[in-house]
Amino acid sequence: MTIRVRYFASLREKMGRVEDTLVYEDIATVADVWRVVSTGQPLPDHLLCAINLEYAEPLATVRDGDEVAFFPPVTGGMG
Amino acid sequence: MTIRVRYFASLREKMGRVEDTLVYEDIATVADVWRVVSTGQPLPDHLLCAINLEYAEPLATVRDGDEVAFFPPVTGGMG
Amino acid sequence: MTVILCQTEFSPYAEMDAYQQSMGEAAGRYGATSVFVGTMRDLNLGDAVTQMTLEHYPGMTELRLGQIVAETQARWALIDVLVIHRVGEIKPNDAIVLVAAWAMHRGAAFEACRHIIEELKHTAPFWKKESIRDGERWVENNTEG
Amino acid sequence: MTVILCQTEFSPYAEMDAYQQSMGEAAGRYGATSVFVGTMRDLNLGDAVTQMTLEHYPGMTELRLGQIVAETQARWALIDVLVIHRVGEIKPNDAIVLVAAWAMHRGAAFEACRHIIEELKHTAPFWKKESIRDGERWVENNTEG
Repeated sequence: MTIRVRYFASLREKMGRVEDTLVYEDIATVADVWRVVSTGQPLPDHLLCAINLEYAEPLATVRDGDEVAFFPPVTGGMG
Repeated sequence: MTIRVRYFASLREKMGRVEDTLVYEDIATVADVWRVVSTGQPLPDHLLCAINLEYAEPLATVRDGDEVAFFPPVTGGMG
Repeated sequence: MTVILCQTEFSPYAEMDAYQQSMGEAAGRYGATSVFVGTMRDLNLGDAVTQMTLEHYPGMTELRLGQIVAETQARWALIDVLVIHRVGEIKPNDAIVLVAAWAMHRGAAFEACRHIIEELKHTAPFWKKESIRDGERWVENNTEG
Repeated sequence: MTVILCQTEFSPYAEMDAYQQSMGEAAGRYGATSVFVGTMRDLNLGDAVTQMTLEHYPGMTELRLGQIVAETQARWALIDVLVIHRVGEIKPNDAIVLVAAWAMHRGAAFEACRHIIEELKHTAPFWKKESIRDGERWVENNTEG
Protein backbone atom coordinates (compact mmCIF):
# COMPACT_ATOMS: atom_id res chain seq x y z
CA MET A 1 0.00 0.00 0.00
CA THR A 2 0.95 3.67 -0.52
CA ILE A 3 0.93 6.27 2.26
CA ARG A 4 1.74 9.98 1.89
CA VAL A 5 3.42 11.33 5.04
CA ARG A 6 3.61 15.08 5.72
CA TYR A 7 5.53 17.10 8.30
CA PHE A 8 4.90 20.63 9.55
CA ALA A 9 6.64 23.47 11.39
CA SER A 10 9.61 22.57 13.62
CA LEU A 11 9.19 18.87 12.84
CA ARG A 12 9.42 19.61 9.11
CA GLU A 13 12.72 21.40 9.75
CA LYS A 14 13.99 18.56 11.97
CA MET A 15 13.09 15.94 9.32
CA GLY A 16 14.71 18.08 6.63
CA ARG A 17 11.83 17.41 4.21
CA VAL A 18 8.15 18.28 3.79
CA GLU A 19 6.86 14.81 2.97
CA ASP A 20 7.58 11.15 2.23
CA THR A 21 5.75 8.57 0.18
CA LEU A 22 5.81 5.10 1.69
CA VAL A 23 5.11 1.98 -0.30
CA TYR A 24 5.06 -0.77 2.33
CA GLU A 25 2.91 -3.80 3.03
CA ASP A 26 3.53 -4.06 6.78
CA ILE A 27 2.17 -0.72 8.03
CA ALA A 28 -0.92 -1.05 10.24
CA THR A 29 -1.01 2.08 12.41
CA VAL A 30 0.10 5.72 12.59
CA ALA A 31 2.83 4.63 15.03
CA ASP A 32 4.10 2.16 12.39
CA VAL A 33 4.32 4.99 9.87
CA TRP A 34 6.41 7.01 12.32
CA ARG A 35 8.74 4.09 12.95
CA VAL A 36 9.44 3.81 9.22
CA VAL A 37 10.05 7.53 8.56
CA SER A 38 12.15 7.98 11.73
CA THR A 39 14.18 4.81 11.14
CA GLY A 40 12.93 2.95 14.17
CA GLN A 41 12.18 5.65 16.78
CA PRO A 42 9.08 5.47 18.97
CA LEU A 43 6.57 8.27 18.38
CA PRO A 44 7.37 11.17 20.78
CA ASP A 45 4.54 11.97 23.21
CA HIS A 46 4.23 15.61 22.23
CA LEU A 47 3.80 15.06 18.49
CA LEU A 48 0.30 15.23 17.06
CA CYS A 49 -0.93 12.97 14.26
CA ALA A 50 -3.62 13.22 11.61
CA ILE A 51 -5.03 10.81 9.03
CA ASN A 52 -6.73 12.40 6.02
CA LEU A 53 -6.89 15.86 7.68
CA GLU A 54 -8.46 14.63 10.95
CA TYR A 55 -6.66 14.14 14.27
CA ALA A 56 -5.78 10.49 14.91
CA GLU A 57 -4.35 8.49 17.80
CA PRO A 58 -1.01 6.68 17.36
CA LEU A 59 -2.75 3.31 17.21
CA ALA A 60 -5.32 4.39 14.62
CA THR A 61 -5.38 2.16 11.53
CA VAL A 62 -3.81 3.40 8.31
CA ARG A 63 -5.22 2.34 4.93
CA ASP A 64 -3.90 2.36 1.37
CA GLY A 65 -3.98 5.87 -0.09
CA ASP A 66 -4.16 7.64 3.28
CA GLU A 67 -2.39 10.92 3.99
CA VAL A 68 -0.72 10.79 7.42
CA ALA A 69 0.65 13.97 9.03
CA PHE A 70 2.90 14.58 12.03
CA PHE A 71 3.31 17.96 13.68
CA PRO A 72 4.19 19.73 16.95
CA PRO A 73 1.53 21.29 19.24
CA VAL A 74 -0.43 23.98 17.41
CA THR A 75 -0.02 27.66 18.29
CA GLY A 76 -2.61 29.58 16.27
CA GLY A 77 -4.76 32.48 17.33
CA MET A 78 -3.12 35.08 19.56
CA GLY A 79 -3.83 36.82 22.82
CA MET B 1 -33.10 72.19 54.83
CA THR B 2 -33.60 72.01 51.05
CA ILE B 3 -33.67 68.74 49.08
CA ARG B 4 -34.05 68.40 45.31
CA VAL B 5 -35.97 65.22 44.45
CA ARG B 6 -35.86 63.76 40.93
CA TYR B 7 -37.91 61.03 39.23
CA PHE B 8 -37.07 58.98 36.13
CA ALA B 9 -38.74 56.77 33.53
CA SER B 10 -42.05 55.10 34.46
CA LEU B 11 -41.91 56.62 37.96
CA ARG B 12 -41.58 60.11 36.45
CA GLU B 13 -44.73 59.43 34.43
CA LYS B 14 -46.55 58.05 37.47
CA MET B 15 -45.59 61.07 39.58
CA GLY B 16 -46.62 63.41 36.76
CA ARG B 17 -43.53 65.59 37.30
CA VAL B 18 -39.76 65.43 36.83
CA GLU B 19 -38.74 66.84 40.20
CA ASP B 20 -39.73 68.42 43.50
CA THR B 21 -37.93 70.77 45.81
CA LEU B 22 -38.53 70.07 49.49
CA VAL B 23 -37.92 72.62 52.22
CA TYR B 24 -38.48 70.65 55.42
CA GLU B 25 -36.76 70.40 58.77
CA ASP B 26 -37.89 66.88 59.71
CA ILE B 27 -36.35 64.80 56.90
CA ALA B 28 -33.64 62.41 58.06
CA THR B 29 -33.49 59.61 55.48
CA VAL B 30 -34.25 58.77 51.85
CA ALA B 31 -37.36 56.92 53.05
CA ASP B 32 -38.52 60.15 54.74
CA VAL B 33 -38.13 62.01 51.45
CA TRP B 34 -40.30 59.40 49.73
CA ARG B 35 -42.98 59.69 52.41
CA VAL B 36 -43.21 63.44 51.81
CA VAL B 37 -43.35 63.32 48.00
CA SER B 38 -45.80 60.40 47.91
CA THR B 39 -48.04 61.86 50.62
CA GLY B 40 -47.39 59.17 53.19
CA GLN B 41 -46.73 55.99 51.20
CA PRO B 42 -43.96 53.58 52.22
CA LEU B 43 -41.10 53.27 49.71
CA PRO B 44 -41.91 50.39 47.28
CA ASP B 45 -39.36 47.57 47.37
CA HIS B 46 -38.55 47.70 43.68
CA LEU B 47 -37.71 51.40 43.51
CA LEU B 48 -34.03 52.39 43.46
CA CYS B 49 -32.69 55.46 45.26
CA ALA B 50 -29.67 57.70 44.80
CA ILE B 51 -28.20 60.57 46.81
CA ASN B 52 -25.99 62.98 44.86
CA LEU B 53 -25.69 60.60 41.87
CA GLU B 54 -24.68 57.53 43.93
CA TYR B 55 -26.93 54.60 44.86
CA ALA B 56 -28.25 54.85 48.42
CA GLU B 57 -30.24 52.63 50.77
CA PRO B 58 -33.66 53.80 52.00
CA LEU B 59 -32.26 54.50 55.47
CA ALA B 60 -29.29 56.52 54.22
CA THR B 61 -29.06 59.98 55.76
CA VAL B 62 -30.08 63.00 53.70
CA ARG B 63 -28.35 66.36 54.23
CA ASP B 64 -29.18 69.95 53.33
CA GLY B 65 -28.55 70.60 49.62
CA ASP B 66 -28.64 66.93 48.61
CA GLU B 67 -30.14 65.72 45.35
CA VAL B 68 -32.24 62.60 45.95
CA ALA B 69 -33.48 60.49 43.03
CA PHE B 70 -36.02 57.67 42.77
CA PHE B 71 -36.28 55.38 39.75
CA PRO B 72 -37.40 51.92 38.58
CA PRO B 73 -34.92 49.08 37.88
CA VAL B 74 -32.47 50.06 35.14
CA THR B 75 -32.61 48.46 31.68
CA GLY B 76 -29.61 49.73 29.74
CA GLY B 77 -27.32 47.86 27.40
CA MET B 78 -28.93 45.31 25.10
CA GLY B 79 -28.44 41.70 24.19
CA MET C 1 -10.06 54.72 29.14
CA THR C 2 -12.91 56.50 27.40
CA VAL C 3 -16.64 56.59 28.15
CA ILE C 4 -18.98 58.27 25.66
CA LEU C 5 -22.71 58.95 25.84
CA CYS C 6 -23.94 59.35 22.31
CA GLN C 7 -27.13 61.21 21.26
CA THR C 8 -27.06 60.07 17.62
CA GLU C 9 -26.42 56.88 15.65
CA PHE C 10 -22.87 55.54 15.88
CA SER C 11 -21.01 52.92 13.90
CA PRO C 12 -19.38 50.62 16.47
CA TYR C 13 -16.69 49.17 14.21
CA ALA C 14 -15.74 52.55 12.71
CA GLU C 15 -15.38 53.76 16.32
CA MET C 16 -13.14 50.78 17.12
CA ASP C 17 -10.93 51.53 14.13
CA ALA C 18 -10.65 55.21 14.97
CA TYR C 19 -9.96 54.52 18.64
CA GLN C 20 -7.21 52.02 17.87
CA GLN C 21 -5.59 54.45 15.42
CA SER C 22 -5.37 56.99 18.21
CA MET C 23 -3.92 54.57 20.79
CA GLY C 24 -0.36 55.26 19.66
CA GLU C 25 2.16 53.62 21.95
CA ALA C 26 -0.24 50.83 22.96
CA ALA C 27 -0.03 49.41 19.41
CA GLY C 28 2.02 46.22 19.50
CA ARG C 29 1.38 45.76 23.23
CA TYR C 30 -2.10 44.29 23.14
CA GLY C 31 -2.58 40.75 21.90
CA ALA C 32 -6.29 40.45 22.70
CA THR C 33 -9.32 42.66 22.17
CA SER C 34 -12.78 41.62 23.32
CA VAL C 35 -15.63 43.68 21.91
CA PHE C 36 -19.31 43.51 22.78
CA VAL C 37 -21.93 45.31 20.71
CA GLY C 38 -25.56 45.46 21.83
CA THR C 39 -27.96 46.16 18.98
CA MET C 40 -31.65 47.07 19.03
CA ARG C 41 -33.81 44.13 17.98
CA ASP C 42 -37.06 44.65 16.09
CA LEU C 43 -38.90 42.12 18.26
CA ASN C 44 -39.27 41.98 22.05
CA LEU C 45 -41.62 39.85 24.18
CA GLY C 46 -43.32 38.72 20.96
CA ASP C 47 -44.12 42.25 19.74
CA ALA C 48 -42.68 44.13 16.78
CA VAL C 49 -40.83 47.17 18.11
CA THR C 50 -40.58 50.13 15.75
CA GLN C 51 -38.61 52.54 17.90
CA MET C 52 -37.14 52.93 21.34
CA THR C 53 -36.33 55.85 23.62
CA LEU C 54 -33.43 55.52 26.01
CA GLU C 55 -33.82 57.79 29.02
CA HIS C 56 -30.95 58.23 31.44
CA TYR C 57 -29.91 60.21 34.51
CA PRO C 58 -27.38 62.78 33.25
CA GLY C 59 -24.50 63.07 35.67
CA MET C 60 -25.16 59.80 37.46
CA THR C 61 -24.78 57.83 34.20
CA GLU C 62 -21.30 59.20 33.49
CA LEU C 63 -20.26 58.75 37.13
CA ARG C 64 -21.50 55.14 37.30
CA LEU C 65 -19.93 54.15 33.96
CA GLY C 66 -16.61 55.67 35.06
CA GLN C 67 -16.79 53.74 38.34
CA ILE C 68 -17.55 50.47 36.54
CA VAL C 69 -14.58 50.90 34.20
CA ALA C 70 -12.21 51.95 37.01
CA GLU C 71 -13.24 48.98 39.14
CA THR C 72 -12.75 46.66 36.14
CA GLN C 73 -9.30 48.09 35.43
CA ALA C 74 -8.35 47.50 39.07
CA ARG C 75 -9.38 43.84 38.79
CA TRP C 76 -7.93 42.82 35.40
CA ALA C 77 -4.67 43.76 33.65
CA LEU C 78 -6.02 45.91 30.84
CA ILE C 79 -4.28 48.16 28.34
CA ASP C 80 -7.37 50.21 27.48
CA VAL C 81 -11.18 50.29 27.70
CA LEU C 82 -13.78 51.99 25.50
CA VAL C 83 -17.49 52.26 26.37
CA ILE C 84 -20.04 53.98 24.12
CA HIS C 85 -23.77 54.06 25.00
CA ARG C 86 -26.60 55.57 22.99
CA VAL C 87 -29.31 57.69 24.61
CA GLY C 88 -32.44 59.23 23.10
CA GLU C 89 -34.40 57.93 20.09
CA ILE C 90 -33.20 54.62 18.65
CA LYS C 91 -34.29 52.59 15.61
CA PRO C 92 -34.14 48.79 15.11
CA ASN C 93 -30.69 47.54 14.11
CA ASP C 94 -29.00 50.63 15.64
CA ALA C 95 -26.07 49.94 17.95
CA ILE C 96 -27.03 50.74 21.56
CA VAL C 97 -23.84 49.93 23.39
CA LEU C 98 -20.21 49.14 22.61
CA VAL C 99 -17.80 47.78 25.22
CA ALA C 100 -14.19 47.02 24.26
CA ALA C 101 -11.33 45.79 26.43
CA TRP C 102 -7.71 45.56 25.24
CA ALA C 103 -5.26 43.32 27.11
CA MET C 104 -2.08 41.33 26.56
CA HIS C 105 -4.01 38.08 26.85
CA ARG C 106 -7.50 36.94 25.98
CA GLY C 107 -8.65 35.83 29.44
CA ALA C 108 -8.45 39.35 30.87
CA ALA C 109 -9.98 40.91 27.73
CA PHE C 110 -13.00 38.56 27.67
CA GLU C 111 -13.68 38.65 31.40
CA ALA C 112 -13.34 42.42 31.69
CA CYS C 113 -15.60 43.04 28.69
CA ARG C 114 -18.26 40.72 30.07
CA HIS C 115 -17.97 42.23 33.54
CA ILE C 116 -18.45 45.78 32.23
CA ILE C 117 -21.57 44.95 30.20
CA GLU C 118 -23.13 43.04 33.13
CA GLU C 119 -22.45 45.87 35.58
CA LEU C 120 -23.68 48.42 33.07
CA LYS C 121 -26.93 46.56 32.48
CA HIS C 122 -27.63 46.12 36.16
CA THR C 123 -26.46 49.43 37.65
CA ALA C 124 -26.12 52.22 35.07
CA PRO C 125 -29.21 54.49 35.15
CA PHE C 126 -30.68 53.85 31.70
CA TRP C 127 -34.34 53.06 30.97
CA LYS C 128 -35.89 51.83 27.75
CA LYS C 129 -39.31 52.73 26.42
CA GLU C 130 -40.46 50.76 23.40
CA SER C 131 -42.89 51.87 20.68
CA ILE C 132 -45.11 48.96 19.66
CA ARG C 133 -48.30 48.74 17.59
CA ASP C 134 -50.57 49.44 20.56
CA GLY C 135 -48.56 52.39 21.87
CA GLU C 136 -45.58 52.65 24.16
CA ARG C 137 -44.31 50.61 27.08
CA TRP C 138 -41.44 50.73 29.53
CA VAL C 139 -39.12 47.73 29.51
CA GLU C 140 -39.36 46.57 33.09
CA ASN C 141 -36.88 43.74 33.23
CA ASN C 142 -33.36 43.26 32.05
CA THR C 143 -32.61 40.23 29.92
CA GLU C 144 -30.52 37.60 31.59
CA GLY C 145 -27.02 37.01 30.24
CA MET D 1 -21.29 31.09 8.80
CA THR D 2 -18.06 32.13 7.10
CA VAL D 3 -14.47 30.98 7.65
CA ILE D 4 -11.69 32.80 5.81
CA LEU D 5 -7.95 32.09 5.65
CA CYS D 6 -6.24 35.30 4.72
CA GLN D 7 -2.78 35.60 3.12
CA THR D 8 -2.50 39.38 3.49
CA GLU D 9 -3.21 42.04 6.10
CA PHE D 10 -6.88 42.47 6.99
CA SER D 11 -8.74 45.15 8.91
CA PRO D 12 -10.92 43.33 11.46
CA TYR D 13 -13.43 46.11 12.06
CA ALA D 14 -13.83 46.93 8.36
CA GLU D 15 -14.51 43.21 7.85
CA MET D 16 -17.14 43.30 10.63
CA ASP D 17 -18.85 46.27 9.02
CA ALA D 18 -18.87 44.69 5.57
CA TYR D 19 -20.08 41.35 6.89
CA GLN D 20 -22.96 42.92 8.81
CA GLN D 21 -23.99 44.95 5.76
CA SER D 22 -24.30 41.71 3.82
CA MET D 23 -26.31 39.87 6.51
CA GLY D 24 -29.59 41.19 5.16
CA GLU D 25 -32.56 39.57 6.89
CA ALA D 26 -30.61 38.94 10.10
CA ALA D 27 -30.50 42.71 10.75
CA GLY D 28 -32.86 43.50 13.61
CA ARG D 29 -32.77 39.92 14.89
CA TYR D 30 -29.48 39.97 16.74
CA GLY D 31 -29.19 41.88 19.98
CA ALA D 32 -25.67 40.80 20.91
CA THR D 33 -22.38 40.52 19.05
CA SER D 34 -19.22 39.28 20.73
CA VAL D 35 -16.02 39.91 18.82
CA PHE D 36 -12.52 38.72 19.62
CA VAL D 37 -9.48 40.07 17.80
CA GLY D 38 -6.03 38.58 18.34
CA THR D 39 -3.23 40.96 17.38
CA MET D 40 0.49 40.34 16.97
CA ARG D 41 2.45 41.76 19.89
CA ASP D 42 5.96 43.16 19.41
CA LEU D 43 7.27 41.41 22.54
CA ASN D 44 7.13 37.72 23.48
CA LEU D 45 8.95 35.88 26.28
CA GLY D 46 10.91 39.07 26.94
CA ASP D 47 12.22 39.43 23.38
CA ALA D 48 11.38 42.05 20.77
CA VAL D 49 9.68 40.28 17.86
CA THR D 50 10.04 41.97 14.47
CA GLN D 51 8.08 39.56 12.30
CA MET D 52 6.23 36.27 12.44
CA THR D 53 5.44 33.51 9.97
CA LEU D 54 2.24 31.57 10.41
CA GLU D 55 2.47 28.12 8.85
CA HIS D 56 -0.62 25.95 8.54
CA TYR D 57 -1.83 22.66 7.11
CA PRO D 58 -3.90 23.58 4.04
CA GLY D 59 -7.02 21.47 3.87
CA MET D 60 -6.94 20.37 7.49
CA THR D 61 -7.09 24.00 8.69
CA GLU D 62 -10.30 24.76 6.77
CA LEU D 63 -11.83 21.42 7.82
CA ARG D 64 -11.01 21.90 11.51
CA LEU D 65 -12.23 25.53 11.60
CA GLY D 66 -15.48 24.47 9.93
CA GLN D 67 -15.93 21.69 12.47
CA ILE D 68 -15.29 24.05 15.39
CA VAL D 69 -17.87 26.54 14.13
CA ALA D 70 -20.46 23.82 13.36
CA GLU D 71 -20.03 22.28 16.82
CA THR D 72 -20.36 25.75 18.40
CA GLN D 73 -23.54 26.48 16.42
CA ALA D 74 -24.99 23.18 17.60
CA ARG D 75 -24.31 24.11 21.21
CA TRP D 76 -25.42 27.78 21.35
CA ALA D 77 -28.31 29.61 19.68
CA LEU D 78 -26.40 31.76 17.20
CA ILE D 79 -27.57 33.87 14.29
CA ASP D 80 -24.20 33.96 12.53
CA VAL D 81 -20.47 33.33 12.99
CA LEU D 82 -17.45 34.83 11.22
CA VAL D 83 -13.87 33.56 11.61
CA ILE D 84 -10.88 35.11 9.80
CA HIS D 85 -7.32 33.84 10.39
CA ARG D 86 -4.10 35.19 8.87
CA VAL D 87 -1.43 32.87 7.49
CA GLY D 88 2.02 33.70 6.09
CA GLU D 89 4.19 36.69 6.99
CA ILE D 90 2.86 38.92 9.76
CA LYS D 91 4.10 42.21 11.27
CA PRO D 92 3.62 43.53 14.83
CA ASN D 93 0.22 45.12 15.39
CA ASP D 94 -1.32 43.15 12.49
CA ALA D 95 -4.56 41.34 13.25
CA ILE D 96 -3.99 37.57 13.33
CA VAL D 97 -7.46 36.28 14.09
CA LEU D 98 -11.02 37.59 14.24
CA VAL D 99 -13.88 35.60 15.78
CA ALA D 100 -17.39 37.06 15.85
CA ALA D 101 -20.62 35.51 17.12
CA TRP D 102 -24.06 37.08 16.64
CA ALA D 103 -26.94 36.00 18.88
CA MET D 104 -30.21 37.28 20.30
CA HIS D 105 -28.69 37.49 23.76
CA ARG D 106 -25.25 38.23 25.13
CA GLY D 107 -24.67 34.98 27.04
CA ALA D 108 -24.68 32.86 23.88
CA ALA D 109 -22.62 35.42 21.95
CA PHE D 110 -19.88 35.67 24.60
CA GLU D 111 -19.67 31.97 25.35
CA ALA D 112 -19.65 30.91 21.70
CA CYS D 113 -16.98 33.47 20.78
CA ARG D 114 -14.77 32.34 23.66
CA HIS D 115 -15.34 28.67 22.85
CA ILE D 116 -14.33 29.15 19.20
CA ILE D 117 -11.09 30.97 20.01
CA GLU D 118 -10.12 28.38 22.64
CA GLU D 119 -10.80 25.46 20.29
CA LEU D 120 -9.01 27.23 17.46
CA LYS D 121 -5.91 27.86 19.57
CA HIS D 122 -5.73 24.32 20.83
CA THR D 123 -6.74 22.29 17.79
CA ALA D 124 -6.45 24.23 14.50
CA PRO D 125 -3.19 23.34 12.71
CA PHE D 126 -1.37 26.68 12.81
CA TRP D 127 2.26 27.18 13.92
CA LYS D 128 4.06 30.42 14.64
CA LYS D 129 7.70 31.16 13.94
CA GLU D 130 9.02 34.41 15.39
CA SER D 131 11.87 36.56 14.08
CA ILE D 132 13.89 37.96 16.98
CA ARG D 133 17.28 39.69 17.17
CA ASP D 134 19.22 36.43 17.36
CA GLY D 135 17.36 34.72 14.52
CA GLU D 136 14.16 32.73 14.36
CA ARG D 137 12.33 30.47 16.78
CA TRP D 138 9.19 28.37 16.79
CA VAL D 139 6.60 29.26 19.40
CA GLU D 140 6.28 25.99 21.27
CA ASN D 141 3.51 26.73 23.74
CA ASN D 142 0.14 28.33 23.52
CA THR D 143 -0.63 31.12 25.97
CA GLU D 144 -3.18 30.28 28.59
CA GLY D 145 -6.52 32.08 28.44
